[in-house]
Amino acid sequence: MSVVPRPGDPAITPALVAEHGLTADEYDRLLTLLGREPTFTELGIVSALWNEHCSYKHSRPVLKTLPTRAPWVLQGPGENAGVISVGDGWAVAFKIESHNHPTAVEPYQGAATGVGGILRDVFTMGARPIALLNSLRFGALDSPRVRYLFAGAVKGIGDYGNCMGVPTVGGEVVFDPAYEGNPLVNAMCVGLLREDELIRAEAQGIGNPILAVGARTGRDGIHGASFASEDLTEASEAKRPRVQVGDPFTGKLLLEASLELINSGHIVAIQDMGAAGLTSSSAEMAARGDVGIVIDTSRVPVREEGMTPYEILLSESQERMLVVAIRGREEQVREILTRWDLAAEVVGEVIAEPVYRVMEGERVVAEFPGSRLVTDCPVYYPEAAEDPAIAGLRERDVHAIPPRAEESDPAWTLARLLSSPTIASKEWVYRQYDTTVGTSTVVGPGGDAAVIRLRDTRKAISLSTDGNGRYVHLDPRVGGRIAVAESARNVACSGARPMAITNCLNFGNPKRPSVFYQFREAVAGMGEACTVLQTPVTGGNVSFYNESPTGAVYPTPVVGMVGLIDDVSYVTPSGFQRTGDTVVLLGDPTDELGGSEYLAWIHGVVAGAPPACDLEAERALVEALLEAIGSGSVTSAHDCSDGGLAVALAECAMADRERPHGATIDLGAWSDLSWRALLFGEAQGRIIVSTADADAVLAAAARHSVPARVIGTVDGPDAPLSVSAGNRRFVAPLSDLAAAYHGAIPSVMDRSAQPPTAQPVATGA
Amino acid sequence: MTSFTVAVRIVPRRGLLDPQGKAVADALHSLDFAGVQDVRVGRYIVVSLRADNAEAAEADVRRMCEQLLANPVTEDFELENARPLAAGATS
Amino acid sequence: MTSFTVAVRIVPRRGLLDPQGKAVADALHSLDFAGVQDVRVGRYIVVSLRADNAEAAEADVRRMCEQLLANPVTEDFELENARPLAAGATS
Amino acid sequence: MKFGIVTFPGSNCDADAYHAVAETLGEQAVRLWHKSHDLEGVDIVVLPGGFSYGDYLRAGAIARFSPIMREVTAHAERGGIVLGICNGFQIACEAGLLPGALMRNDTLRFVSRRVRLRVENASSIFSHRYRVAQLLDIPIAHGEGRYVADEDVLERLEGEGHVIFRYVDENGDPTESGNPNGSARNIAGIINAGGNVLGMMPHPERAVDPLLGSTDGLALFQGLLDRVNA
Ligand SMILES: Nc1ncnc2c1ncn2[C@@H]1O[C@H](COP(=O)(O)OP(=O)(O)O)[C@@H](O)[C@H]1O
Ligand SMILES: [Mg+2]
Repeated sequence: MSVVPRPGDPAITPALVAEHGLTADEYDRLLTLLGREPTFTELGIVSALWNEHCSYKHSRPVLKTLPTRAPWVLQGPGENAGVISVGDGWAVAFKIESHNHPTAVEPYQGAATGVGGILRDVFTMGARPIALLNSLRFGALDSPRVRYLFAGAVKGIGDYGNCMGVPTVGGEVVFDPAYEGNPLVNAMCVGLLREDELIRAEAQGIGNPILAVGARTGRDGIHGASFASEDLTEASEAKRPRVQVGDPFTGKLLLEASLELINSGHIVAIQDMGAAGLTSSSAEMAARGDVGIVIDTSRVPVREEGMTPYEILLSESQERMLVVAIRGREEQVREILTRWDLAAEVVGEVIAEPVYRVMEGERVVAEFPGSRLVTDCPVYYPEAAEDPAIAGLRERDVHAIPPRAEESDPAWTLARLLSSPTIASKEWVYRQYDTTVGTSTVVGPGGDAAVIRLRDTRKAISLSTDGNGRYVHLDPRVGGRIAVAESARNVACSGARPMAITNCLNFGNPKRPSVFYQFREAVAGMGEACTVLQTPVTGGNVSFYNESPTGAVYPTPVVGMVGLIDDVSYVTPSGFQRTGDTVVLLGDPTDELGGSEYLAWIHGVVAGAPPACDLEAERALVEALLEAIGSGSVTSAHDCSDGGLAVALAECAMADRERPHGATIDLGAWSDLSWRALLFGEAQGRIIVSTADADAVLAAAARHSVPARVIGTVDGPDAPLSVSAGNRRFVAPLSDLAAAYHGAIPSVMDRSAQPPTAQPVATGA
Repeated sequence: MTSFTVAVRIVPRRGLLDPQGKAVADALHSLDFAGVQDVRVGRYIVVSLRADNAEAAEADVRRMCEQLLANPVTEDFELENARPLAAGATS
Repeated sequence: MTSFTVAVRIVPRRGLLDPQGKAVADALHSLDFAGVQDVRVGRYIVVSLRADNAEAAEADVRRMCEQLLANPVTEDFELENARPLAAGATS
Repeated sequence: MKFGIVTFPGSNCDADAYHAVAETLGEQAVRLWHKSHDLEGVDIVVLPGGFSYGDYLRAGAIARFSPIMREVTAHAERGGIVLGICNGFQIACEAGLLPGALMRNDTLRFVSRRVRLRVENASSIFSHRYRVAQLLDIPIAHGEGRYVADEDVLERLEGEGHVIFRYVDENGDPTESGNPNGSARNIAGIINAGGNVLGMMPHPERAVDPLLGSTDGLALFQGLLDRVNA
């Protein structure tokens, strides 16, 4: 069939090509692919598919280096979500994704639609979502704009998940000026399915109908800069909203209808119309199934009049799905959707001819040969070089930084660190999330990892998200390793064996060598850690161009870890539980201070080498801890991360707000270390355990050659946290620590409403 | 200085999905209000304030809309004329 | 049958706590709008519908308010006059 | 004993209520679809939590017009038992099964946490397994849970013992700090004049399993069994 330009569409000019983000080389590639000039619609399709977000053109070769296999991995990268087996015929699907740019423009809707999208990625695998997590990065809270973004994003995340009835059970929030103009919002979803119900988004079966399901298509979020064309005048630009609005109620209907559809056996594939909407969902399903496809845009239900094929193909209206049904089952499919008050329209067909064809009624408006339109995109290997300024920062001797006068009392420093919003309690955030719906949340937010039981089994899964952008900034390879190691430690503390990760890689502009260096090194570090810890990567997301006029954000890979607990009786809390228990430290303190929250918050310094990460030691630590937990000798376990040993001890003491426990701690074994490195340094590979049977814990540690030492005892609710090392000693009343820890975020956020003043500039996705 | 009330109508911007309006329209249809074609749901804010005169009151409220009351990304707003506030009518 | 729009203002009943209004008033104060005495936040609903004439459109919308749009325990409502809808203006 | 759990399209605690009744208590339970006109002979109707029809306008406003609610109302008028939890409480108020209304929390934020309740009346069919002044730990999770009613309605509720649960602080007192949403008189749950309809914002169905931290909701369901079986 011949493709002719559609009347009214703009002519293809070099300027128009440039506005679509295609380089001259990429345009040549397109000409070669087509053997002719593209139409406007074709240019739009290619600009969307070859856009970084869909094509991974700068990241793919690097991502390929990550380990992705293990016997328990049922679905690795490449699908809507990864899937691992958890035994007994059950499987867990999970994925993390960014919505940074939309959140910077409109925090409530941006964050909400991020949650909506990740939920759909999980339930299109045939899994019922059972948990959500979110990893957030914002600028410093003293800016009203930051408070507005933070409050809006949290509310958006909460409202969407709450309405869907999926508990939001964990995550992290970090505040740092580096994220001021470009916040990061990464949402993770975890779903449960029977192994034999796993469905893949592969178009199959010549003659099978393709249906658009769910919400109508509007002009939301159509990319492609501002075109100088007849169809796209200023007036139509104004009509085109910059943000997508989420409709969680429709999202919930889609969830139920989709699971019913998958169960019914009437369909062969289903995919969310996410980024680049109908275009990418149809092209990706065609590529995976290696089949041809034809779509007729005139059959797509629209919300607005006069929408062009270009607009319909590229719209990012929310709550829509593309479904490949079995021929002849259209009515049954419609019946299921009608039951949920949703519409389904046949908009295309799987065809034998190897083409990707778009019709508008009788007219062919786009046609690409082959079925690999998505994978045939260009791939780049950008230059990578470390910014010498960062190397300089890393080499700085941070021990030379003189302590502040107030630090002569470490209780002051500790309380001050606990009031850093990054360390302080995030209750203000997670109280806005329904954490208990689904009646499976064994451990909600507040501990090291969330634990969700798997109904009808004795098992549970443990979930955590982690990533420290400051470490990665200072040393990307080490920072990448730590992100994985910390999340493994977190799930292990809850009693779980780390199983697999998903990751969200938030970086700046990859065309800058210093950024690409960070990306390549961080991924390498993550890969090393995943290999040693035997936690393969089952999927993830890359978000580049997270920059604002003040520069790139910290390179921030976020790891979403899934762990498995064989029996719920192993579930372990993070805080002290029993007066009289012995406190054991697994792992050793060091004199490392670099990259610490202590330096950043108390001294305003971001420098030094981040703590070393010995992966074999991390693995042994996890094994030793799990063995001790398995023997029933562990009352609580909490890892040391931001703020170091002193902060971790305070968290253990305060974890149960109503029943706190003081503790008497003796760190005399390390009295040769500087007081502040010992208390606030962030040496890796350490876990604080409380136990009634210290010998059993020490023996388990010894079997795995993990350093372990008794450091004190758990006291009663009115006792303070008192810590000594040799002749140095400090005593901190828990009420002071609790006031700092619990008051920090509410005291800033509850002051007044946050106005949506000046719009920021952000370019990440 | 006199007291005025200025009312503001804030509506979702055209072209943006309005899930609230959609839900209400669907409900009205199922209540047999068959003639309903479209529903948009916005906010109605009544500000009582002291100002020198009606124009000043309106100018103030316009600035409030720009700075706080309306979200420029998703909403349009419209002011109603300022009205002098009957004495003692503030709750 | 012609198309009309009828707008409805729904406001929290006097005497009921309006935490949203209070939060907005506080925020306006902190933005230095010192003259603000009181803020009430309600809903503004615009219904587009077909009806025989303006009176019928208003009567329909009044019934919608009574049945669904406003909660008599907590809210008062007020209709604006029906306006003929410009052709093709429904989104 | 047969429980009927209503599923509106946006219900999301229907499965939790079902598990509490069918698995924890081992009672017969059926799901009742919102478009259905048939209560299938159930003894007890549960209106579960969630966002019935999206609840963008007002929580529960649209749900009350659904076909199943006509049957539920008739059931209540016959003296049949109705338990409205969270969104179910909101729907029951909108439908006129209970007086008053539930408005947006005074904090303007959704609130999800464990709250402490005090049992105010232990003679209703819903609460007779508790003791008066007994303290319960039960989760809440809602954005519109601020109970309001006219002063005379509140007086009547109090005077006639229709307030069943009240939010209290850690000392067991109905103070402001113990009130998570600004409800009038710290009201967390009420019954109707007939004593056969209970509406409550807290989620007893989320407090029936020791693994999840509290079993304080169990006695409510068990209490219903005693009465209906008697
Ligand atoms: N955005 C959030 N959403 C939900 N829970 C959160 C969020 N941020 C932090 N939390 C919870 O607060 C607790 C502390 O978080 P964090 O300090 O990051 O823990 P860790 O250092 O062990 O990774 C965790 O249980 C976490 O799940
Ligand atoms: Mg931790």
